[in-house]
Amino acid sequence: MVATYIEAIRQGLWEEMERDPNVFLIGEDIGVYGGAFKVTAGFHEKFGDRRVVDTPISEAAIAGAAIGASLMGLRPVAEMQFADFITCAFDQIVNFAAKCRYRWGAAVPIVIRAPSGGGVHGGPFHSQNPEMWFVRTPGLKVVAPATAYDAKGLIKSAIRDNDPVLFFEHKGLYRRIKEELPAEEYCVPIGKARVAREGRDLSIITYGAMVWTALSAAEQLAAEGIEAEVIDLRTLLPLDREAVCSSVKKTSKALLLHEDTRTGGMAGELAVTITESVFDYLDGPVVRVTAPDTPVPFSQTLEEAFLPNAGHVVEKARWLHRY
Amino acid sequence: MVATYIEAIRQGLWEEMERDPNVFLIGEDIGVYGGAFKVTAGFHEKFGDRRVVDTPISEAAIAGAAIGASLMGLRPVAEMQFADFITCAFDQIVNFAAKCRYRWGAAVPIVIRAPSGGGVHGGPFHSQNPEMWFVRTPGLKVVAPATAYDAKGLIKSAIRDNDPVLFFEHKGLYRRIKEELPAEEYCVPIGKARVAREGRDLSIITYGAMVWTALSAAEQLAAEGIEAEVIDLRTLLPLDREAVCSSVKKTSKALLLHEDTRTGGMAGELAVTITESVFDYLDGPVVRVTAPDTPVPFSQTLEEAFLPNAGHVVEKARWLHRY
Amino acid sequence: MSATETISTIEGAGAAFAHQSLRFTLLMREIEDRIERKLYRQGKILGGVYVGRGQEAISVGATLMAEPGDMLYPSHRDMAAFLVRGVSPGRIFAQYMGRAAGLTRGRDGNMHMGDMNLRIGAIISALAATVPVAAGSALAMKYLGMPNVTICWFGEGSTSLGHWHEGMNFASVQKLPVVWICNNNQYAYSTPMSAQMACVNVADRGAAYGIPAEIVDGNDVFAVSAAAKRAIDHARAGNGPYLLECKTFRMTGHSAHDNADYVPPALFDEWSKLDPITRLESRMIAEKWASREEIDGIHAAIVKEVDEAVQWAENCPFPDPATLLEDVYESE
Amino acid sequence: MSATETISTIEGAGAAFAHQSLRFTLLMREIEDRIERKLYRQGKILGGVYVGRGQEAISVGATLMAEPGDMLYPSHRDMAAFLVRGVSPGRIFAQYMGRAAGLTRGRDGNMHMGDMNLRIGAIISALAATVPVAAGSALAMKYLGMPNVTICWFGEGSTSLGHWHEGMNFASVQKLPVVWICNNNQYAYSTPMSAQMACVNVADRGAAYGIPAEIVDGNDVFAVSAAAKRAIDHARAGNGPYLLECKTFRMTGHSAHDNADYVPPALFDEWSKLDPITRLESRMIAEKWASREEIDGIHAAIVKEVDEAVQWAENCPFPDPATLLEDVYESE
Ligand SMILES: Cc1ncc(C[n+]2csc(CCOP(=O)(O)OP(=O)(O)O)c2C)c(N)n1
Ligand SMILES: Cc1ncc(C[n+]2csc(CCOP(=O)(O)OP(=O)(O)O)c2C)c(N)n1
Ligand SMILES: [Mg+2]
Ligand SMILES: [Mg+2]
Repeated sequence: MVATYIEAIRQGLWEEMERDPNVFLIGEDIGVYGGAFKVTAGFHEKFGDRRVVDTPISEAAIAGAAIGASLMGLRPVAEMQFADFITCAFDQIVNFAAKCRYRWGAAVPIVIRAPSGGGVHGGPFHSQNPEMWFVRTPGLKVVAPATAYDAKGLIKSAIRDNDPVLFFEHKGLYRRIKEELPAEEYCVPIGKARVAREGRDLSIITYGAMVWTALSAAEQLAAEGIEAEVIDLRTLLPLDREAVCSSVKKTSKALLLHEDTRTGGMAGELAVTITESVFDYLDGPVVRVTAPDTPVPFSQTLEEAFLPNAGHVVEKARWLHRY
Repeated sequence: MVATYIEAIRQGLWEEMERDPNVFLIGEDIGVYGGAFKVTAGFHEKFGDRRVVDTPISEAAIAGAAIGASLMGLRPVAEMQFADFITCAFDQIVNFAAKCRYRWGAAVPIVIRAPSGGGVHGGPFHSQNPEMWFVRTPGLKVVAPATAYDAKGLIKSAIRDNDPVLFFEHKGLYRRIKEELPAEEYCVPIGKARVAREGRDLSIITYGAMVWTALSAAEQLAAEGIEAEVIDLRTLLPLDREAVCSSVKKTSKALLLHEDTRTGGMAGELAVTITESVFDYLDGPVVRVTAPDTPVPFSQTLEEAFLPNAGHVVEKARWLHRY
Repeated sequence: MSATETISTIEGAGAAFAHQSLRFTLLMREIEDRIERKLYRQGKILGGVYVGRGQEAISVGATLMAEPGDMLYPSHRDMAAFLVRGVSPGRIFAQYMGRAAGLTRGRDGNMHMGDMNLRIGAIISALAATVPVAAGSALAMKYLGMPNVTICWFGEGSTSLGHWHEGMNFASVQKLPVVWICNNNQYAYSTPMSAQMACVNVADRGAAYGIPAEIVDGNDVFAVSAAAKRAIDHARAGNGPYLLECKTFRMTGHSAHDNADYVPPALFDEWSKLDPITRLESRMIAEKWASREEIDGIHAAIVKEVDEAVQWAENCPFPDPATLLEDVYESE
Repeated sequence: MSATETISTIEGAGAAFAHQSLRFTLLMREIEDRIERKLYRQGKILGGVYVGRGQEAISVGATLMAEPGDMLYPSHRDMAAFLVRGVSPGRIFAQYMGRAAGLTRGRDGNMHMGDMNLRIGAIISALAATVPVAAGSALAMKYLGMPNVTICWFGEGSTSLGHWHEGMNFASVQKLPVVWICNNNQYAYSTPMSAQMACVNVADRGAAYGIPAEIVDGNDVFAVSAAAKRAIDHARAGNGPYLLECKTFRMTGHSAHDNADYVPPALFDEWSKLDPITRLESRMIAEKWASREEIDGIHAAIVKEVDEAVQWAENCPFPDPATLLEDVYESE
């Protein structure tokens, strides 16, 4: 059946709740209302108050309660209404959840779902890409699917994972993309990147909504005879360094792309990974296309200028190809 | 007069409080007690309750109150008892303070002092280096002095700055280093790196306590005929990309060093800056020496293995020099 | 310190006050109706729309009691605070339409706006984050010896947040001149009071901070203004914070895309009888402060004013993309 | 719901309980004295040292009332929770000395320890962060139909944190089986109660959450255990959370390097007369549950036990640096 990105997440959650009675959902307005984006619409009807826990507006309590429940063996899936509000639960996530196993051997198998990303005129607080606050925190896993297939397969893996997983679902993709999903059950492993498009001339390494931007740039480039390989990281932590390096080994050129702002973004970690490991294969500078270093602006003219687009990628790729 | 790093910070705070009646201090146990590290010892006696505000244990309220007071024209200097607790004030800093000017033109001239860093057997919650949570947040400035001279000059600049500044003071340096400070008043500009040691063979780019590690490694390397240049970033945001690139242009080799954990650390931003801008000058891979991706362990044997030391730097530098 | 008595006095009453209140409650109602029911549906509004229909008396009644030097931190349902302080309807429409003439020049949307020249602080989305910030502004007033107070509004749902608690506690320990106003509209998005807290009134929380707390009829602009005056006087006199819980009801969905089907329809019926504008008008007529005709005339004038404001805003340009990178930091 | 009466009953009393209480209060006192006054000064302890001298009755009295399946989240001054659950003194010394045999294998220090097999959760440094976590464990108990409760301790200073508020509120709204115990030792580092909150008792905050709250004499192990029993029964019966404020005093500085010169000396004098161990012993002698000689024998045995434990811990190896990278994530 054809499913949108949001429907794929719903399916993944639903299947896991049916499979494992210890899986439950916790968050604001996720019950009768079905969540701000309706990801959990229908879950309360099916699974009831016990397994779909509506909370007060208390992100720290949501994350903390998820941690405490997970210590007792449950598998909570917490929803942040918008990824931006994860800052209110920050201490619980980066200090409590991330460090339990290392400190005292306690597993914290929680998932925190966070609708992130821009392009929806959400402004500075409904559009952020907060992944790097977590990628730099050992003990967490960070997942950011680009496709419906991966969204479903990764939410299922995240729920089964025995460590805390941040699941950044791009709200701009929710209803924008769809694809045929397998009828049979499947999971997508955490920590494995995917070659979204093969190419020999340069590697565009990206994740989330920018995978689509990269693919559309690659189409345009192909028309000019430039074959770009597109790597969809899928998981940001642990990073699939091997996939990154093996693509760069092949193409000798790396263009790093993210919707997140520039300084301190994922491009840095990718660049240092590449220069450390496959420097000798490089046939040109490692470059990046990113949003600029500003808050995410609200108005369409500004947000359009803010978000990286296929044109930017094509231009940079051409330059890199000529290099 | 010779001053330790901690004394230098005290002096800077004291001078600014004497200079500008709108500067005040806010934090936990900073009044009569003088602060957990005694940075503000004697301030309450001199400046009184009004200008040295002892708070309940409420990091979010400390940061929030600083913001609100700064909107009215004051210049608050907030203390986090340990940098690790800044996670409790996270939303206020990254969402409120960082975005006010961009959104509605309101200046938020606050300083948040945060004693960070390890080497003191502080364990997972009294040793962290939280700078990257902020370096990736446009709207903030992030400062991390390595010397007593810079600590004093930068805290003064931070207080005079009209934007929010995170001031990471390395607690391991507080009483470990001292130097003669000028008798006359001075500031150190935010956003300017410093060549801590000149060299022609490779650039070691670092900041905070690791500047001393780099310098001691450079001594050892010099004995072997390898002349390392040491760049002390001093400010992490805005990053002095020019200083970084001009050193690498000269030496053609870059070794990035930080006490912070590896993935998502400052080395990434430095690496991508270098490959983007001066790739053609590079004569070897950009490499990094960092702490590994774990929480900061408590016990001495583990923490010693965790922290980067001069030996690690020397070894990597030799390898890079031979490259 | 009483957390239980409902107060409805005629303090602050009088024809002039009533006329002012009518103007601003009507103006807010008309602007928000236009935004939610027309412009939003026409696709002319960017982002989410949250209105304060039925709650207008709270921002009007309290702001009218404040001095111009008092600092305001309105919530997302307190538009009248801006109107009373003189922000033109046109600029508010421009704000909602993402135009350069909006208070945030297109950088942020809807009620996320402020202007330090008018002493109004802009909320961020994270609820209750302004509570410690408001405490800080009040601290500055005390520090600087200003004869002013800070007023900070929030919904009942926002009291669940840690920021709220920390700010309330800090302000009270420091005895800061701040007035806390809870718009208790009984829902937080889809969440009713009973799923938000296990106490009956938000005012029951005052004692936890040693803060005097009052329950106020939030749909009666006279009751609100009288209570606000007491609270402001208390704070201005150096007695520390004061908490007003204004009972009201959210007469819409949470936002323009929410049909509120989780709210029992009877509640809307019940509360529509308590509409603050209708009540104000009846009182004005009963007190002979205005005739029905006069009031109709005021309505018509406001419709016209809002028509013109919409038109003005629609003609405003969008922000120039070349400004994208400006003002992240102070420019040299 | 009463937030004001002080309770000191003899429920839970009896010779066996008294003997147990004596053992664990004494053992905690002796271990902590050894750590703070001897090993720390000898440089054998790593990191900071925070002790519960004078507060032992609280962790002892409450933990003795709990079932083995009940989940405990002790604060940094509740060492006896570990002792009652069977953690050996030797492993606690190893923990403080950063040895591999410590509960956290040298990865964390002092009271930052836990063991899910014993149903004890490890605090993180950030105060009150365990409050929402404890609520989550209680949620799991309800979810799984377990006949258990969660007990969570915190200092009065920790109630200022947002996490505390969010956890209290959430647990109460969800009617979770959790007992909150405040060790009100009247100081938070250098900060006295009066600069921490503007209410008189922490128990005054119960009403803000609709949680029954009691003030307890925290230096009377009988009072603590009786109140803990009531609270646990209440929670176990499905009536939701219960808050106990145990009034006590911190008979040391905040940590081993703090001489507490900001505390008026008279307070130490006053409270030393209320020492929980002395009071317990007097009661035991008065009730003829033990003779002075017997008690002296117990003291001597504990000193010996602790001597041996210190020796054992000192002989334990430090963690192998080769293990540094292990257990950040689950290994395959
Ligand atoms: C920290 C945080 N969590 C969630 C949200 C999403 N959200 C926006 S408004 C709202 C409901 C607010 O309820 P209340 O405080 O009662 O104010 P009301 O909207 O009823 O006026 C929610 C949950 C948010 N803005 N901030
Ligand atoms: C969030 C946070 N801020 C500051 C600290 C530093 N700190 C450690 S213990 C303490 C005092 C705690 O007081 P209280 O809660 O009363 O417990 P007590 O130590 O008195 O038992 C402080 C401020 C901390 N651990 N966490
Ligand atoms: Mg509400
Ligand atoms: Mg205390």
